[in-house]
Amino acid sequence: MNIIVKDLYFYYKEGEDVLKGINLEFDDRCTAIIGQNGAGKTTFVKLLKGLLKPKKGDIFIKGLNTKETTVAKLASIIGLVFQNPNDQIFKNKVLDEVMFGPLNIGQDKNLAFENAKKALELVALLQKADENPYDLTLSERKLISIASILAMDTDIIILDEPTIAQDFISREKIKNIIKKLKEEGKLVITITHDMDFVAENFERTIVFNQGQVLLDGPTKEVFSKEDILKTAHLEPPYITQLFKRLGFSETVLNLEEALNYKIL
Amino acid sequence: MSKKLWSFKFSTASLVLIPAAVGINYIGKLFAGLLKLPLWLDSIGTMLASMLAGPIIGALSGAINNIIYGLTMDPISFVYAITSIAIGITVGILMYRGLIKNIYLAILSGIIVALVAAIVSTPINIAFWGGQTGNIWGDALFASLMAKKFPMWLASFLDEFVVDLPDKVASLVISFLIYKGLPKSLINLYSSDDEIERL
Amino acid sequence: MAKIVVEGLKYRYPLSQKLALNDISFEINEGEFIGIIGANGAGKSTLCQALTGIVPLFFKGDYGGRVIIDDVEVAKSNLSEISLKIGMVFQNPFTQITGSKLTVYEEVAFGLENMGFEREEMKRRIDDALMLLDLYRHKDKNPFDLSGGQMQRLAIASIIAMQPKIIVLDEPTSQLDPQGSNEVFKAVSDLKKKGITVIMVEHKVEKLSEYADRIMLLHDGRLIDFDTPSKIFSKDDLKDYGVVEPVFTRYCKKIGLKDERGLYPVTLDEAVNLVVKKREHNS
Amino acid sequence: MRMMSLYKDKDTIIHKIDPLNKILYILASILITMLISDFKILTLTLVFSFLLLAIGKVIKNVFPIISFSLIVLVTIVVIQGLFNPNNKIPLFNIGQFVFYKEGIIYSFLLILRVLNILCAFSLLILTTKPSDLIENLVRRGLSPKLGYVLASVLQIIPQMLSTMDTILDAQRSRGLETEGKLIKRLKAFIPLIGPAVMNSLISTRERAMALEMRGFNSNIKKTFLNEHNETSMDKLIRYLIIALIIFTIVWRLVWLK
Repeated sequence: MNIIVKDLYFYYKEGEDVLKGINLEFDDRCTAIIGQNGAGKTTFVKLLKGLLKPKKGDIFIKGLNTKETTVAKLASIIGLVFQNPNDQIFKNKVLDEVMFGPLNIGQDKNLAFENAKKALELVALLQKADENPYDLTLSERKLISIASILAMDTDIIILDEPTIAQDFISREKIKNIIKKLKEEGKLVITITHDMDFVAENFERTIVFNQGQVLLDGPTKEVFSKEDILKTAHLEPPYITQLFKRLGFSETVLNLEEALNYKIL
Repeated sequence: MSKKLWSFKFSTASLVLIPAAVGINYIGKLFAGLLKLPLWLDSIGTMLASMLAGPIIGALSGAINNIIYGLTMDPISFVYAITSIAIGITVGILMYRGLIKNIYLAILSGIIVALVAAIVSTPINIAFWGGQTGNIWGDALFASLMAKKFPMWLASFLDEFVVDLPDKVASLVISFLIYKGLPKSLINLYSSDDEIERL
Repeated sequence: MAKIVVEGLKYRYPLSQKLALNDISFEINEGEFIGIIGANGAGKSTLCQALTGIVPLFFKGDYGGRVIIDDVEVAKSNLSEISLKIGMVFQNPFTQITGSKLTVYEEVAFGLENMGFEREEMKRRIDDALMLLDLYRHKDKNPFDLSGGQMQRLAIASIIAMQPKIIVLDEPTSQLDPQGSNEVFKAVSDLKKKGITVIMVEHKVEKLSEYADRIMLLHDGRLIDFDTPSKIFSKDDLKDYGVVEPVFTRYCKKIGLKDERGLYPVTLDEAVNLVVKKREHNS
Repeated sequence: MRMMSLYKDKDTIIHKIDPLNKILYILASILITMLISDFKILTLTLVFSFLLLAIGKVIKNVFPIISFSLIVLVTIVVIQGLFNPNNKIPLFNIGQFVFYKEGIIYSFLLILRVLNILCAFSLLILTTKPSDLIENLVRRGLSPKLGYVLASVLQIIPQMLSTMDTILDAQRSRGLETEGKLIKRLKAFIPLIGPAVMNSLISTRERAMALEMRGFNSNIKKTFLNEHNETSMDKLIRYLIIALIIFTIVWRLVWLK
């Protein structure tokens, strides 16, 4: 098991629990975490990353209890891409920015350079390696922040809202990155509001609601529970909605699946 | 750079730079505290504002910085607005004379800024605190110089200068490094006298 | 009459080598809802800025052609005056809050104070704007205490209070969650009902197709096409421009389902209706 | 923290006084303490300030403000008592250190001055809403643009502070260490301050555009949403303070001769 979460409780202010008794295990399946703002998703991944420590319960990352492990140690096992790239980018060259993490966790210069190049290639920004990140668009900076975590070559990668403010091309890029990471046997966890993105890319979906796990299971199963989703103010993907409207009882997740049905 | 050094015509971009500069000063101070650094690093925003938009905006950033501190924490900051203004003006002039070009010149400029800051602060220190600065190391030096019968103004100046020197040099070097890393489009935003070319 | 006429618009940002806008011409009629789509870097934001005069009055650079609103050429006017004719809303709700006002009500007043409106007129306009954007019950809150969607609606209200006939929105929902985006879309459609011309850059094409009368497709600073959503999304070379059609259109394209005009459906309702019609026809 | 301010919201007569009068009171206070070195007068003015603070129900809020200067004030007594150049008459000694009368008197004068000024400032800061103060000054001719800058700083700084934690988290996630040897901690400063600077500079660009779209650069005379009426009481107070300032200056000039 990659991650084991046992009876996890967390609050910022005593008496106002943000997470209330979470029990989860993560294997190798690509997992999406969805839920309204304030449901506790970001707090949860910060706990996985060791940036916050459980008030009650335990989290084991590859067998290490986050309570007893430093953030620096965890940094080489689990990577987290923050939502806003402007909160982390500070170097004036893209390549240096991507090499920052790898060098911090003890990769030597050559290895860090190779990993950074590989990561930039994966986000298709290698040709901009020498540019100033802040001369690029926000969308490109977002890809750089993803690359800067990929270069650290961690076994677990968490993405917080990767598709926000992204156009079609960048979305496709992120889709390919997730696929590639999956092939390499890495665990990818993503927080997102983008239901179509979830339906296209993730095997497992966890729905958070008011600090608890409302639904957890194969993505298809989760999106078939329309009524429960509604209580969390979530709408199923567009294509799912279309097939519901057309009278199909099965949950159709994405375009690929849709083509297996005859609608006329 | 062909910009007029003392232009009083403020662009909106330069004006909104001021709150950002004050905020950067504040955050610099907090991060320095968080990292337990023996420096204040609370004038980086003012210095950057001077580098980007000239001595007047730099001076205004410095003045408003202290006014805000005065209003929200320690009223004595009001009087030291003069020091902050001097820092803003000095960095602005050094920058636009092209004197902050590399790291060595940045260090040298930091020494000049520390010198100016100490000269401006000394009379205030004498009027309010009998010459002290409130910094333990500086005041220890002040006490020992006073014990050796140094004139008060000289002891007070040295008290301020030894405290300012490392801080201002570090601040200016950091500001310079950040400035050098800024994208050109951002730097260009604050130089307001571009003309519109017809295509 | 609030008609926009753009003729041969060209623009290059300072220090840039490349034209951000390259020979763009079009007209927009009063009361239309226009969507703008295109890949990142296609020139969408720059076009918005050119319509509102930010280009070339705020960003200087090289400029050619004309943007005319109500017979006034924006490049020869000034931004304060333009703001009474055409308003602009940006991506990030945070940066549009002035930061100098303590309540939602006062925040909306900011622009009106600057333009020297009388107190009574000001209050009337603020009340109207807050009602229209469904923010009246939050009027005494601190702007920074609002949710993202509410904050973005406050930004729109602050612009609407200036009573421009045209409002330009540059990706106003890109940083919001689905609930916030829905709020903003609803608000914007209310503006259109009030007769305000709406011009909106948006990546969420499913939503955009529901509301837009016409959609403008930009690529590399050029205007590729400007037509109804059905016509734009029925094009078969959209991928070349880095944009994608609504998922309903994509599906119908795959199975070859089009209407009698040879166009594909672009919204959920259109798709459902078309299928129902075809089913009836087949049986 | 929504907004930086020491303002205490209470309903007292002091809170209602025109902010300009409170500023004039500070000026008078500085002038008196700088021009006059008389213990009795300085004590009297200090007591008067405390009285006003008491009426404004903010007296206990003054002490945190004074505590900022407390250590310096204590060391002043020590250093001046020991080393003041005018020291002649020994007063007492602690171990081998001899404290002199002249230095001690001088240090008490300094302390009285500082306390006077701090209390006068506190009267303004504790009983005036910063936004009211700024709007008042703009009505009286302060540039509305500078008024905007001042007002916005108070709210924008707390906004910027909220990004600090995220930056810290983001960089620690990439293995940045913030503890250890001085050189290591010094090196960690740039990855932390860098994004904060970029974030705020980038938002200035959009904020400037947004302001311009709301008539920020208009040449039309600005109007105000909130009404403002100066009472005759406010006028009376103002004339009294101005009279006091003039009297002090004249008295000092005469007394010098």
